[in-house]
Amino acid sequence: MNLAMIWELAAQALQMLLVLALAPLVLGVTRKIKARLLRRIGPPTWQPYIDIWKLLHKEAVLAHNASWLYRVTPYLLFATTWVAAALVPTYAINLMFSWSADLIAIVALLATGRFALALAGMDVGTAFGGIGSSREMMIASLAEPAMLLVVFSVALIAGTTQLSTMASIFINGSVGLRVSLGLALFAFVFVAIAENARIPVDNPATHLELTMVHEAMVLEYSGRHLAMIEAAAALKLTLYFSLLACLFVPFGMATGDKNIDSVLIGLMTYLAKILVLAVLLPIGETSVAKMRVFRYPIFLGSAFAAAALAVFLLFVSRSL
Amino acid sequence: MPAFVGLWCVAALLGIAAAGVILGRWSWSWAPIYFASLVVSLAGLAAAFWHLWAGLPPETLSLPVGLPGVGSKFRLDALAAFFLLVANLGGAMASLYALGYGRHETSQLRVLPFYPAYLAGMNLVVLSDDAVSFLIAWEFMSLSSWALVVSNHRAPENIRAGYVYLLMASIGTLTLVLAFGVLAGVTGDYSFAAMRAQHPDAVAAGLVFLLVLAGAGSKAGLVPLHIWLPLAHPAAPSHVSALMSGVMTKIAIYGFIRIVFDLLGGPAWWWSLIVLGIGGATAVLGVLYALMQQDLKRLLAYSTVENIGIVFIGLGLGLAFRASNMAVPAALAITAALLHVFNHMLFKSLLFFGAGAVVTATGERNMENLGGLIHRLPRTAVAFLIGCAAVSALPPLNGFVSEWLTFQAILIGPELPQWGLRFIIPAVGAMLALSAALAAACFVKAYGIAFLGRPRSPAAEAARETDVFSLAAMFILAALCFAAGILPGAAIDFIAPVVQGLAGARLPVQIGQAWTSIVPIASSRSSYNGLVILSFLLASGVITALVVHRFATRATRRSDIWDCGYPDATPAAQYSGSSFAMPIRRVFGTTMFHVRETIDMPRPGETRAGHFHVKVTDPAWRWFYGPAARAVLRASAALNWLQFLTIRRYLTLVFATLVLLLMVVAAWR
Amino acid sequence: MHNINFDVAHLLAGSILALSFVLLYQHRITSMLNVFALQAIALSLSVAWQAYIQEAPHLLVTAGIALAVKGIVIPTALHRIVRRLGIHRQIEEVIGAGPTMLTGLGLVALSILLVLPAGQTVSLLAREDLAFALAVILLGLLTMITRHNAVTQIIGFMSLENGLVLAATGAKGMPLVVEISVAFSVLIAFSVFGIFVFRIRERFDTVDIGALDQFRGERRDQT
Amino acid sequence: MIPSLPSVDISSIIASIAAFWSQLPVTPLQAVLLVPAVAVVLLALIPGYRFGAFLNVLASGLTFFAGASLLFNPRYRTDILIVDDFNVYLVTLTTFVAFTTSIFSASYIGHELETGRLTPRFLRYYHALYQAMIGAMNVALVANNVGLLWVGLEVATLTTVMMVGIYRTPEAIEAAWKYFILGSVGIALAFFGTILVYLVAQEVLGEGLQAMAWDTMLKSAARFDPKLLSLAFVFLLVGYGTKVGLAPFHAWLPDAHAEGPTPISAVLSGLLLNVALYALLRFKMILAANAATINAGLVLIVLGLVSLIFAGFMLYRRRDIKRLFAYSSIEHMGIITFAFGMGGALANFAGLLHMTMHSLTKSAIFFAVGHIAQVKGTQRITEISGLSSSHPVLAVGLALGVIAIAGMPPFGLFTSEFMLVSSTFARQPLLAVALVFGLIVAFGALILRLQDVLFGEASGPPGKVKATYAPLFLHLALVLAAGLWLPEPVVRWFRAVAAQLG
Repeated sequence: MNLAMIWELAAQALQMLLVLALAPLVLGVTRKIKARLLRRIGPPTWQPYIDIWKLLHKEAVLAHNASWLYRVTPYLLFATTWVAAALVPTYAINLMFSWSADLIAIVALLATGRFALALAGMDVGTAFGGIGSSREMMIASLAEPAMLLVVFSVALIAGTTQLSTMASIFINGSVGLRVSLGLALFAFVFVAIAENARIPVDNPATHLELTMVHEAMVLEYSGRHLAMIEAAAALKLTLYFSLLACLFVPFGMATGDKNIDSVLIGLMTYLAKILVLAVLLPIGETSVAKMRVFRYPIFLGSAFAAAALAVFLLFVSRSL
Repeated sequence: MPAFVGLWCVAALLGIAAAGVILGRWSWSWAPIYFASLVVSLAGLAAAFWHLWAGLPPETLSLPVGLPGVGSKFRLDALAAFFLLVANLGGAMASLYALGYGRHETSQLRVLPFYPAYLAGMNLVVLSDDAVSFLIAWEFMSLSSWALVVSNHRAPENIRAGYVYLLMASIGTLTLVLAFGVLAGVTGDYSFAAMRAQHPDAVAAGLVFLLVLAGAGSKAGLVPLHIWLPLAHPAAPSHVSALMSGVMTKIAIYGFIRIVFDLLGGPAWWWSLIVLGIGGATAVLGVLYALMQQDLKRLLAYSTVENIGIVFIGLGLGLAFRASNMAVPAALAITAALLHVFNHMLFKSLLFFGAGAVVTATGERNMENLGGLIHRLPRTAVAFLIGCAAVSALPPLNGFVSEWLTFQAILIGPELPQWGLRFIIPAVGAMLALSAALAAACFVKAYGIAFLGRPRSPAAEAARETDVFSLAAMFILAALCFAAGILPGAAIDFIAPVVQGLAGARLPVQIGQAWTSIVPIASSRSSYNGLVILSFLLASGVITALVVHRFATRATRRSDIWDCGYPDATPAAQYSGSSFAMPIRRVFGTTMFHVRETIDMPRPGETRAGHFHVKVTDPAWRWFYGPAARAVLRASAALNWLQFLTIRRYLTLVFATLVLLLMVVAAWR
Repeated sequence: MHNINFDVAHLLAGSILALSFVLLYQHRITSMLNVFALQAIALSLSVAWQAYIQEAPHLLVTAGIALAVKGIVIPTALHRIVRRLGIHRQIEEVIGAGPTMLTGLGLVALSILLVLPAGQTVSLLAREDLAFALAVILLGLLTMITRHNAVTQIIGFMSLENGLVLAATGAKGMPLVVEISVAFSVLIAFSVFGIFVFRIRERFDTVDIGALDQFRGERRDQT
Repeated sequence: MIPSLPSVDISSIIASIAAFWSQLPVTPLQAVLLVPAVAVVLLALIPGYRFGAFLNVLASGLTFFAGASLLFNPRYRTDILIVDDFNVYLVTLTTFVAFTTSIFSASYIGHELETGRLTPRFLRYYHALYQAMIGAMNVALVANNVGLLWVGLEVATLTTVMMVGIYRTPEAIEAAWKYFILGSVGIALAFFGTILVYLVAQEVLGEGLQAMAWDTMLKSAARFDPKLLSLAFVFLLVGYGTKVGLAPFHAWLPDAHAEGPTPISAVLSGLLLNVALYALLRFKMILAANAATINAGLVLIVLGLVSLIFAGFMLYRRRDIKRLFAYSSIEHMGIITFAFGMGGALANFAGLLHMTMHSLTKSAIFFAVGHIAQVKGTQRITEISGLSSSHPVLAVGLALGVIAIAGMPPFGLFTSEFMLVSSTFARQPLLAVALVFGLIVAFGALILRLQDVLFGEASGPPGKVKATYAPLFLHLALVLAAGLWLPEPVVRWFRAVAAQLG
């Protein structure tokens, strides 16, 4: 247990805590910007922290026939999302456990969380939970392949599925601009919107039964369980932001040995990227309208097609 | 020596079958029979395990029976040992399960003699080393399982299932006979050794490949030869269903690997094109079929079709890489395929056991009448949930590992020279991703409808937890699912000799890797560590929970569900299986499955109930088998008048033929 | 080899063939029986002639059998049966006389085409006989399939056997076993025919095969 | 460490049997022909049916012993009789099946008397005719003189005609009538063919018996006139082919099987068809020895395929269970004919094996069907169901028989079909595809009907089977054993004969 190792552990721990601490803020920023765009004052930026804190201290109300699965799911969801988020390089690459899961595994981890949540949605046996789960799984069954194809395209460019290696390869600029990268980015954005239940796929603010997906699943949740789920949602959004940052604008990350200044630079740039994205998202959301449930296939199908095209291009020629 | 152990196991199982004939009339007979099968299967398991573990050389044995001049030869090499291990592990678990489950069988005489015979047949297929013994064992397997499928002979659908099954099985066998005919040549030396020695020319080899793909594929359940599978597997008693889905399809895959990879010599690249295409189609279609089902066991059977597709994707990649002499990628692909074979045996057996427990507890296979079983069958529910997560390829369980390895193999695809493969491999990758996602949806449906929610029928209301033997079998399998998920490196190293034999190379040794993570090619390329993931999940989850409970509140209140102001809605108001599958059916199914939804809504004022019917038809039936069956019947009807002619007309037939032959003679030069 | 032997043999064989043609277009059972009797007599003559030219006295036995059984016994017996059963005399033929005759001619041509070009190993006389015998056999078969009535079928079959005997006696020095078998087969044929006609009568009161056909094991309505 | 099989000491058995026969006034060959002849006379005289049945069994048993001991006697030939590799095993097979069938019929006809379908008077004819048929078939088998071969076959045919009509129901008489008309036309044509063969032979071999002896013909077949020989073969093909039941000469076969007594159905399918095919093959060998003749193999292949596929389709519409299996006999005769048409060591071997296995299996199936028809009181398949619940043992017997006849392992028919299909595919892929098509069609029909009969709710009266199962399961055991292991002498014979058949 020498010093270097402790330092490594610290770096890894820093990343875990960083994403956890940052997640509600990201959510707050997007809400604030959105409110502003809608000519509202909007809640304060740190409102999510307060919400989660409040929920954590409320008693949890459970349906009579809620099973153990219903109570475990929030923590499982939170854990999977958190671990996944912590495995995405944020401010530095080659962290201690970066090798323990590659991009495919991260996507699969999110799928695990979704699996659990969809089951929980069906546990108490209401119609809403069923609607939410079934729609969630339908969206996932379309979004996950698209996401995996995005993974393929970037992995084929980088010749690896390890995020750290990818980032380092992209950083040193040898890759350059590529058609396939553009397509992959396009597809990735669509998938991210769908996975995070944002407009136009879903509206995180609504509780209108017919349109909601994610909110319908968690309709029965309350108290600390709801807090866990909210936190997980925020973490997921953060995860996708940092994933986008890591894959497409990896610049500024600490690549070499992690001394103070490189880490600081990494942190600064990371925060900057995340905030920019948190501003861009509501702008996009306010400029489009929510779409009907059975329009999703077209929406995600386009993402799927774009990613597939990217992969095809890469299979056909390595230089596109 | 293990080869002889294997043969003795076969002999012992046949003996047990004979005992089953004698004992079957007594009600207690299931216990000794299944116990004996369990013991023998464990012995076979030990033999196979030892052979692989000690890395013994192939050993052969020939008995002076079977085809005159050829005799019957038996051989145990690494490949055979691996599949022997799969078969006997599945057999042992099924026997253990049946120690409890077998009690519920109404007519033991229809099951007990055939169950050990079925196990014996599967063992013998793997051991046999000449065409005739292989086919005899192969068909013996089919026959005994047919007897088990029709064991509940009063249900007409079982009889139909048995018929379709036996017909497809014998068609498959005949195609294999043709394949062996080419391999043996005109001289007709039907021993595998001779076939291995002589390499047929390109055309003959391609022909053999196609025939074997059809023959073994029909038994494995490749689309469009899968139709018998979802009929037959659910019809059998559940421990037999588990064997059919978990083991027999693997035996079929063994046949494919044995002939195509071992006997046939170097493959041509277009073979992999076909295998990949069919494998991908099978994976996607299989899981889509599964999503449409309301019958729990049929859903599981269709999911078997999907997983067979995944295995064949791996094998196709292996063929592609071998054709281009890329040994290490081939090793990766084949490792993925074999691991998935093993994993699927684990979780599919587990799931069928769970389904069997549900059926015995409720007497219902239709999910629409289940629900809330997580409260009535708590232990079964845990095991079944693990199975569902594993089959949905979720980390940190074992299903994910093999699919992850397959993805890794796909990502090496661009290095292949052939354009055709470069186009199809990404498509197959997309199909694989799609099937994985759909599988998750499918098993959310299966578990959510059957185990969660509120009971939809009195039977489900009154369900009781199953017996200890069944639970033991299920939990052993669940534990193995976890083990194979978090320590895949050991498994990869364990099957390395098999892969070495098939691909000519092996993956780097995994045991040495840091933190027991698996590194297929190079650590810079890709790596995965189930153990660390699991520990991270456990740590973060548990810590969070503790923190929340300690520093926030742990207060909990039970209350009614939010009912929109309409209190005590009936359980029927829950989401049903078909409504759960509806969005996906809309997206994928409407054209492909010829889905017909008929809604019968009473007009305002009418008091009768409204009805909603969904009819999903398997396109294979619609486009392929239905027409074929109709054609045969039409032909027989068209020929039938020949039974009703007058004697004079028959004489005219004879006369005409005679004159025709005379003309032939007159014209003969 | 244009000698008297050949010519007579040729004449007799030809007359048998001609008679089976006559048999072919008869319309009444009685007349058919008479024609058949004539054919049997011609046959016995030709067999006797063969016995003479082959110096094979045992053939005379065959001639005797043919004359007695086929020329006299069977026709009279069949006459009686016909009378006893009171079968309607008129026979509805399946196809008209014209096409039947044409088919017959075609068959004769075919048999000649088949036998005559045979290699020179077989003597001309044997080949001539063979051609005629073949033609008679085919014509007998044709007679059987162009009649609805059981008795006429029997007659057709008999004339077919006449062809057999013609061929058998044409083959030089065929061991006795053959004649025995011929007689034997004729005997069996007749006895069994008798049994059957009798039984059929006691069952159906008719010998028209059309009546038999409705007793097919599986009827149309069953399928 | 190969586990050694129980090795029987053949030589000692041969010695003991030879010693036994040396004490008797007759040779086995004479016994094979004489025992039935004597039995015919005795049975025609004995009134009581029980004793008659016993005597029938006894005579058949003696004949079987004589035939079996022919195996170990030296080969034998005169211009009249011959015992060679080809017919010796057929003699054994025929006498064996005749023996087991006589046992079956002994326990079967009792029931027929009770139900009044037969009267003791007819039973006397029945037993006498049975022996006559056996004797005639033995004559046909051991005949070297082609004329004698013909006589034997015809006597056998005519006796079976009598037995088919023995119930005297309208259907039975109609079937017998059809059988008789078609059969006797076959007789005539085959006889004409025989005359032609003699005519051809005597030009080369000179007049007299040697010109009708098959083996002498075979020796000098190369010098025969090819044109007339082909002509002769055509007539023999149509004539004997009618008895083999090849489509389109098959018409008599289904009804004769369906309407006659079941033992006769068993013997028809199991033996008579074989003997007729044997006769055909003798002549095919002569043709094969003469290069300039028509290609007999091709003709056989065509006829075989036609019969196979035609019968396969006809199986689907059958309502009468005995007629169903009669059509399956047509199908299998087609397979066998196809095999001999293909020729070559493997295919001929397969054909011979298939001949043996089919006669054993099909007679076993008819035994089972006879029991079923008696306990269920009907032959209509639609009225028979749930056999596996009402009569499990019988159901197992039928199931094993049908599975074997459908060509599934581990039964002997699978071995032969395997050799045939695979070797054909290696030589003539398209023919093999056609063959496989026919096999699959037939398989589908047989299994469909099997399931109809076995499963579902039990139909009919729950009566017990009084007759013995021994012949049924003895045959099945033999077929199973042959599927797993063929004794060396049998293989040697088959190889020799396959070589002869060319």
